[in-house]
Amino acid sequence: MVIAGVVLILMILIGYPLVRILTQAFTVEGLGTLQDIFSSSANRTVLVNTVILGVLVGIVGTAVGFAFAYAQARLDFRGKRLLHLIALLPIVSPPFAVATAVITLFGRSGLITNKLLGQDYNIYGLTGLTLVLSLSFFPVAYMNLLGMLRSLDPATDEAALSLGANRWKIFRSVTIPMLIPGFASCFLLLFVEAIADLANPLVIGGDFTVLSSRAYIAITGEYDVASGAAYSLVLLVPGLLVFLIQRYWAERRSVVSVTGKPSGNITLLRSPLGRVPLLAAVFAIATLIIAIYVTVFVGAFTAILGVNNTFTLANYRYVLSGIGSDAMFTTTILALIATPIAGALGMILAWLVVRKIRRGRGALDFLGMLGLAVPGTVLGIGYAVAFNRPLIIGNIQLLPALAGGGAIFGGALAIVMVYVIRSMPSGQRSGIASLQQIDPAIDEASTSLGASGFRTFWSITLPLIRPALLSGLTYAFARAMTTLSPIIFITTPQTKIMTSQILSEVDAGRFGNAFAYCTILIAIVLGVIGLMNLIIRDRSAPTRTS
Amino acid sequence: MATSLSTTRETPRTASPAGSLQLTDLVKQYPGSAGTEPAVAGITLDIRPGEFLTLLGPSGCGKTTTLRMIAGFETPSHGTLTLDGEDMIALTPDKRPMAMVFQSYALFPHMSVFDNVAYGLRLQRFPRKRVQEEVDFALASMSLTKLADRAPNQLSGGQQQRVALARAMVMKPKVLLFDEPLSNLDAKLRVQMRTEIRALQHKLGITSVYVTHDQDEAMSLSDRIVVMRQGRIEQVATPDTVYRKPASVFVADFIGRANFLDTTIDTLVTDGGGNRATVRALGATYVVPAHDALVTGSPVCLMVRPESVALSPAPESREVTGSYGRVLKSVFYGAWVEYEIETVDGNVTAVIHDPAPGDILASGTFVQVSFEQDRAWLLPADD
Amino acid sequence: MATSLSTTRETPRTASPAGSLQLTDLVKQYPGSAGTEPAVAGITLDIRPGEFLTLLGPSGCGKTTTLRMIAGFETPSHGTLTLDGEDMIALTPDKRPMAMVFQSYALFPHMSVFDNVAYGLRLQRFPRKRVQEEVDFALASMSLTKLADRAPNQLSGGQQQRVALARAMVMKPKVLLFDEPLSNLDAKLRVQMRTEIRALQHKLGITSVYVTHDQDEAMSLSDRIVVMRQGRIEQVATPDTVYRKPASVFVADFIGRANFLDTTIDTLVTDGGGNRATVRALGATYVVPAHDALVTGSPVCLMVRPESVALSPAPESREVTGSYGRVLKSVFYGAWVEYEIETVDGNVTAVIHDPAPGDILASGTFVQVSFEQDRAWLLPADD
Amino acid sequence: GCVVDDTQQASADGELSGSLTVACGAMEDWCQAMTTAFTEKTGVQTDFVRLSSGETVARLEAAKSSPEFDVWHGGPADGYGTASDAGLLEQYESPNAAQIPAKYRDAENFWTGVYVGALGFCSNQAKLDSLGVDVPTAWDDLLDPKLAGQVSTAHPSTSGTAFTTMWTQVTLANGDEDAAFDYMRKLHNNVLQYSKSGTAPGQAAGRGEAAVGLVFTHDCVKYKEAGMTDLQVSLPEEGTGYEVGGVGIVKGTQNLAAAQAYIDWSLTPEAQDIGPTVGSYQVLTNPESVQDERMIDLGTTNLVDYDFAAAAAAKKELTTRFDEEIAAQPRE
Ligand SMILES: Nc1ncnc2c1ncn2[C@@H]1O[C@H](COP(=O)(O)OP(=O)(O)OP(=O)(O)O)[C@@H](O)[C@H]1O
Ligand SMILES: Nc1ncnc2c1ncn2[C@@H]1O[C@H](COP(=O)(O)OP(=O)(O)OP(=O)(O)O)[C@@H](O)[C@H]1O
Ligand SMILES: [Mg+2]
Ligand SMILES: [Mg+2]
Repeated sequence: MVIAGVVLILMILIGYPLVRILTQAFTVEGLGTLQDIFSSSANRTVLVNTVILGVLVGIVGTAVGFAFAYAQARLDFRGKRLLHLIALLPIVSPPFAVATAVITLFGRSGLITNKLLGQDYNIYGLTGLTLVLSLSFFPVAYMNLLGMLRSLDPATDEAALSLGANRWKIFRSVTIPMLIPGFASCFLLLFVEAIADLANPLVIGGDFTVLSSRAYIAITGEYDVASGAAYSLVLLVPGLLVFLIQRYWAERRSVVSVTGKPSGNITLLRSPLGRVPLLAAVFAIATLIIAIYVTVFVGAFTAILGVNNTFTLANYRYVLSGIGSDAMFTTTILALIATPIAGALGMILAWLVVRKIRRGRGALDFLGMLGLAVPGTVLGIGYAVAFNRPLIIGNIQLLPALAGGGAIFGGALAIVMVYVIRSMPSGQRSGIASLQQIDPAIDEASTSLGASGFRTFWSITLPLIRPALLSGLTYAFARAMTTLSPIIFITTPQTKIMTSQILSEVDAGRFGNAFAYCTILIAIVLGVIGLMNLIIRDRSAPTRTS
Repeated sequence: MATSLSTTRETPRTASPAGSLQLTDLVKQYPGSAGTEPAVAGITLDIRPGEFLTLLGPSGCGKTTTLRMIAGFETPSHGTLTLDGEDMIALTPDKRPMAMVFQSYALFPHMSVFDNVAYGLRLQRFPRKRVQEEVDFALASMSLTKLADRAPNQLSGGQQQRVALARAMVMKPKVLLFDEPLSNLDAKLRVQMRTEIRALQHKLGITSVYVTHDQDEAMSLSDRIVVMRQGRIEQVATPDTVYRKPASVFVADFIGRANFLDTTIDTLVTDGGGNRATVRALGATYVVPAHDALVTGSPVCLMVRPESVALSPAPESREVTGSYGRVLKSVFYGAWVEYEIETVDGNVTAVIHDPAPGDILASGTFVQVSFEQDRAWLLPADD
Repeated sequence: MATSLSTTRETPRTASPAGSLQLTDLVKQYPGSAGTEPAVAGITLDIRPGEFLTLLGPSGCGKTTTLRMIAGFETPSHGTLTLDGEDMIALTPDKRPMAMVFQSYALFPHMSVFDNVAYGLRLQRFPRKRVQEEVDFALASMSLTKLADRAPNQLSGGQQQRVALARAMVMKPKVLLFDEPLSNLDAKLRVQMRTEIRALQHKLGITSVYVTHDQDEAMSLSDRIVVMRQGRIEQVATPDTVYRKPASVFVADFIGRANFLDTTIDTLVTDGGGNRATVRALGATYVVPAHDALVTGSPVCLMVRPESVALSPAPESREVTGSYGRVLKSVFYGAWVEYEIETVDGNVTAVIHDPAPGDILASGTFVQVSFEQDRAWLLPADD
Repeated sequence: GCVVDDTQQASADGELSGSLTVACGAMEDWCQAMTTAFTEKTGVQTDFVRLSSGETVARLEAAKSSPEFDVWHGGPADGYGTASDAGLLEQYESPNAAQIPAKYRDAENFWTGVYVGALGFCSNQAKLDSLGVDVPTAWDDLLDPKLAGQVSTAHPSTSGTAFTTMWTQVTLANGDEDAAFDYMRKLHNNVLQYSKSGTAPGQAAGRGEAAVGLVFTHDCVKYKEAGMTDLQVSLPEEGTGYEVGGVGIVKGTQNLAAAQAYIDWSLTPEAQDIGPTVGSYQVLTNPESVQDERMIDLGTTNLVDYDFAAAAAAKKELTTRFDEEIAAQPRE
């Protein structure tokens, strides 16, 4: 029952629209493009660029995430808590904000590169993209690796120590190898996020074209939806590959034994030889993050930061009145509706994948992840194609029109659906990870006391995976609020969305307004996350098994 | 109260009399292990109402699998399972009037002790007052009253175990299932909890199926013991019979410790109390009780428990011949000494209880070795 | 070979003779627990080269903390620690010539069995051939040769434990430290591994400090036992002394089982072998060995081990008076029967070994209760 | 409500009713001002969604059978061309269309021009000063070696603006594509990078990332107004290309009468004069509308004879060739 329900929901949310759009890849134009991708050198370059970018962001983001996680888990220093918050800050990165701030700071006439250092540095292209994407996505790696580092049995370190290994040797021969599955899964997650991203390649990509921006161009610049679909289909290949490898690693993850009886506690790294370089690196990156967000903040109080630095409140006045406040309100409401649905769906999906089904769990898991792996542009058009009309089979109307101005709720439903499907996968992943740590006997105990499957999930499982739920919700909300590319194709006059307002402000060159929107967006997200933390507080500090 | 009870939606699963459980030719072949031996390869058992039955056997012999089939967490590949004549296999675990106590306790970490115990009753939609009463009673009988508001992680191992017990027992199920509930406790606590479980089960008279691989536990708790090996039953009998008259060398070896001496039957007599056979062992002739399946002249195994071995002084510097043996090793355990003795029939272990302080024999000492013939047992040699 | 050895960068930590370890007034107060009792509250011990010393005590008494201070994982708040006269406290754990075996084994999950065992030797930059030889030898002596290429998660618990042992022993450290290395194993395996550890330690003669809360384990393994309680030492003595002549009621109770009868000393005689006192108990007068610290007239505790209690038939339907008692409960354990007997001095536990099949006394039976006076022990009453 | 109701009709008596949804291809403020003005004038509730041409075509295509828009207003005419080829637009000859010069109208009346934007040079005066270069006034001025890495333009296959640049070269070379590519190849050496969006070069110049951006002049004025005060607009004397912003009716609209009224209105000076008041300085197509000083003067501007149909037909081939022969080549 539950399984059928979830599969049906997923089919509606992602399966149906994707099929509708991807079949276009098999029309004449689409097939032509598919052929082109492998035969024309320009298109091959795009494919290679995409893979290069994915790999680079995967490596850099994972490395940065690991540096932060290692410092957090194994070092003792002042400002640890603050560093944790800074590392989580980029979870809220509105489209354009980070990229534009980076250009303002490090562009050819950037405040730092040019005004401060006198360099004529070209940030556009692969360098800038890697920087921006790594900074935007590393918090995912950070959270995952921090969790893994903390769950490693300290006794393993101590065993190595007692056999005469020094800290550096332990790091190299014990810590790193044991985390390899974690590195792999972070790398792959970042890889998918990086290659599916659109806004950043548009702003800071320069000449460097990747598949997602190519698909966008095909649709919006060449009026060729079929080719866009074809590019996206190709984009799914690395995504799928990534997923398969990830599953392969996940199976082997059992290597990291989270023993029930950890002995002793982690010995913190004290030697300055290790501490100093690591802390220096971590703080440098933290400073960079701060600089970027401060730029956004300060930018909101100037006409165009870096060009015209006069202080002004006009931006906020503009943003908070009329269209601006409408968009703010609508976006927040829709995101607030989508977040719990995404969170719950993610948890239920995780539960099904880990606990309920044996056969086909991989397929279900993948279906859930698709929302992240498909470029937003294609997803958006898929929604437009699939949901602009009522779904009528025979004479029975199965679904009313969900998207577009003529749809119910002015098309807001489709936007909520897109928010859900795009922000669910993160919760799904953290749910799966944390469920795997909980002894299945706890579920069985509940069943044996007479609770039905759903009852068990509701009153036992869900409270136990509260931290995962919380991080899933946090990420879901942040992502919903910052989603842009699929939204473009389903906004209606009734649903003004902040991100598309930001886009039009950037287009109009009114960077002050764009930044003002971004700061407000960041403030809303942080505020809601804070509230969520208060509401869903860990009351009983549950232990994993009892 | 009576009216409020009748408003509960399902038939309450609690307050049932003890059930009688029939397992007929139960088989479990795990998916993906086709071709290999099934985990449980045909178990037929008739468990009487109120009986305390223990499944005992080495790791991997299928105890947990059997128990989980009874509970409904695994579906049998073959065979039937009935409770008081009613088919159980069609029911999902939450519909079976059984409760299980898990090896890992499986307490709900986010609920207080009280809520843990009340969980099942609340699912039954018992009125609030009734829940309070039943839980209070269960907690009191487990000496947990003072801990009612604690979270499980604020309890010691033994206390957690008692909460797990209370949570299952408060349901007054027809059948209680235990999967190695004591194996996570330390020795001292294990013994204490054992006594408590036995007392409670006696008091409530609930049919119980208990899984363990600890022989002491099985011996002290059970009405009957089922000794399992590779998915099959080797013997079902009372603790006394299993210890004294094991059905096979495997059982003899698994339950307690035993010396096995190879020998052959000279003569075999059957009287009212069972077979008796004349055999030669340790340089002497003994008349010992024998297994039913034996016939004269067949190669047999003579089982002698270490505590039935008697040692008496022997003249110094003898050889190991006839009934004379040499002490190879002695270990003092406080209440007893354990000797390893070289004899003509191989090494023999002897346990001498409550040794006098100066009496412990040094390695190399020669002794005369004999045993009480009524306490020995003749078995078919293992294949 | 000799030349290649001299190229190693650090002094090899292996192949050292057994070390002698001095703990002087070691104290550990965990940070954040100021104001409360320290976890270890002043331990002074002199551990002899090649000795097998066991730290025994209830949960939370500070055993692990003491061991971890020796290993260097915790810094003592106070006190000194020397190995063969050399101060250890200044050295980090990797510089101390010790190796530790962990309760959770702490095998490196990403390395094969061979690589796990070779890890320490490779850190010493032993030549490849030497590593191969040493590891092969260590694996062979633990019967692990065939498993050399397996990953740790492909091994059974007992095998993992042996790898952990091999990994520590191959270092030939001056001191081996064990933290409840057997507590994760099941009963049968635990006994088997115990024997292996003892044999190996004997063969290599490495000074060993072993932490456990299993009395049997401590008794069968140790040269001396340190009984700890709340961070302090209660008694340090051989297993025999700890069992027969415990220094306190706490030790008597913790090591094995004991009946304690309240009484007072009538007369007290000191001869060469120690004190002897005349006391009344169970309706009779006994002359029993007594603790040094006792004086005439002081309230004392008479310890009688259950296996020293003797039961003899009593006329039917008597009352519980004088030396007569009534059986409250009997439990059959195969090799022995355990009785709970009501007496004038309270309930007494008696263990009768190797009972004849028909001999087990039913509850309610009256018996005459006595004990062997040489096996009893008189102790100061606990405060 | 499972009953599909399609009875909504405009009342026949000329009195307008119902509502309109506009797909608006210009700037947010412009769209807002236009629709508000129309609502005020006619009482027809008019809303808009701001979309680029490509997005509009994609959405119209996706919702062909039950269109969510009634009118498409603003955005370059090539998008309208694509849409009418795909059968997404409704033919309508507005009575007011006669006022609009024929070259700014579709021959088949699928769309009509509402504004014209000319391609120009958007230079950063400060940057030029530091490089010692004068404001460019001819296409060849852009080839000055001093401007190496200082010219910003978009990629022709991603941006209509950049494609206009390219087709302008073809037109200036009298249809000789090789000659046009010759110019583009030389320009390539001075190009910083080919951005994705057509307006980005203006921003790059405004920020000083580049000295000259190739954009429509009204975009440059817009950025200057937004605060990039160093910007300077100039036009190539050889002649320049231009875009026409269109308006058209979406096929299948539920409110044809109101949509037609909207088209009629959008072609009046009254409607077109709203543009400059909200920061849009395209040249207006109705000759009677007011000429703002920040608009370029079509009278003095040398516009090439831009053949939109030929441009659209050659687009695929030219952009592919550009991709391979120019964009992928290293710079000298
Ligand atoms: N889910 C499973 N899939 C495949 N084989 C399984 C599964 N669970 C158990 N087995 C196999 O079935 C056999 C019986 O397992 P079971 O858990 O019943 O043993 P057990 O007697 O409870 O052992 P233990 O004392 O170690 O708990 C074992 O060989 C085991 O490897
Ligand atoms: N890191 C710590 N911080 C504070 N207190 C601690 C810490 N580790 C142990 N303790 C406390 O110190 C005391 C001694 O702990 P220790 O681990 O040495 O006990 P143990 O004798 O090994 O017990 P067990 O048999 O349960 O392992 C306990 O009261 C414990 O709660
Ligand atoms: Mg089991
Ligand atoms: Mg400990």
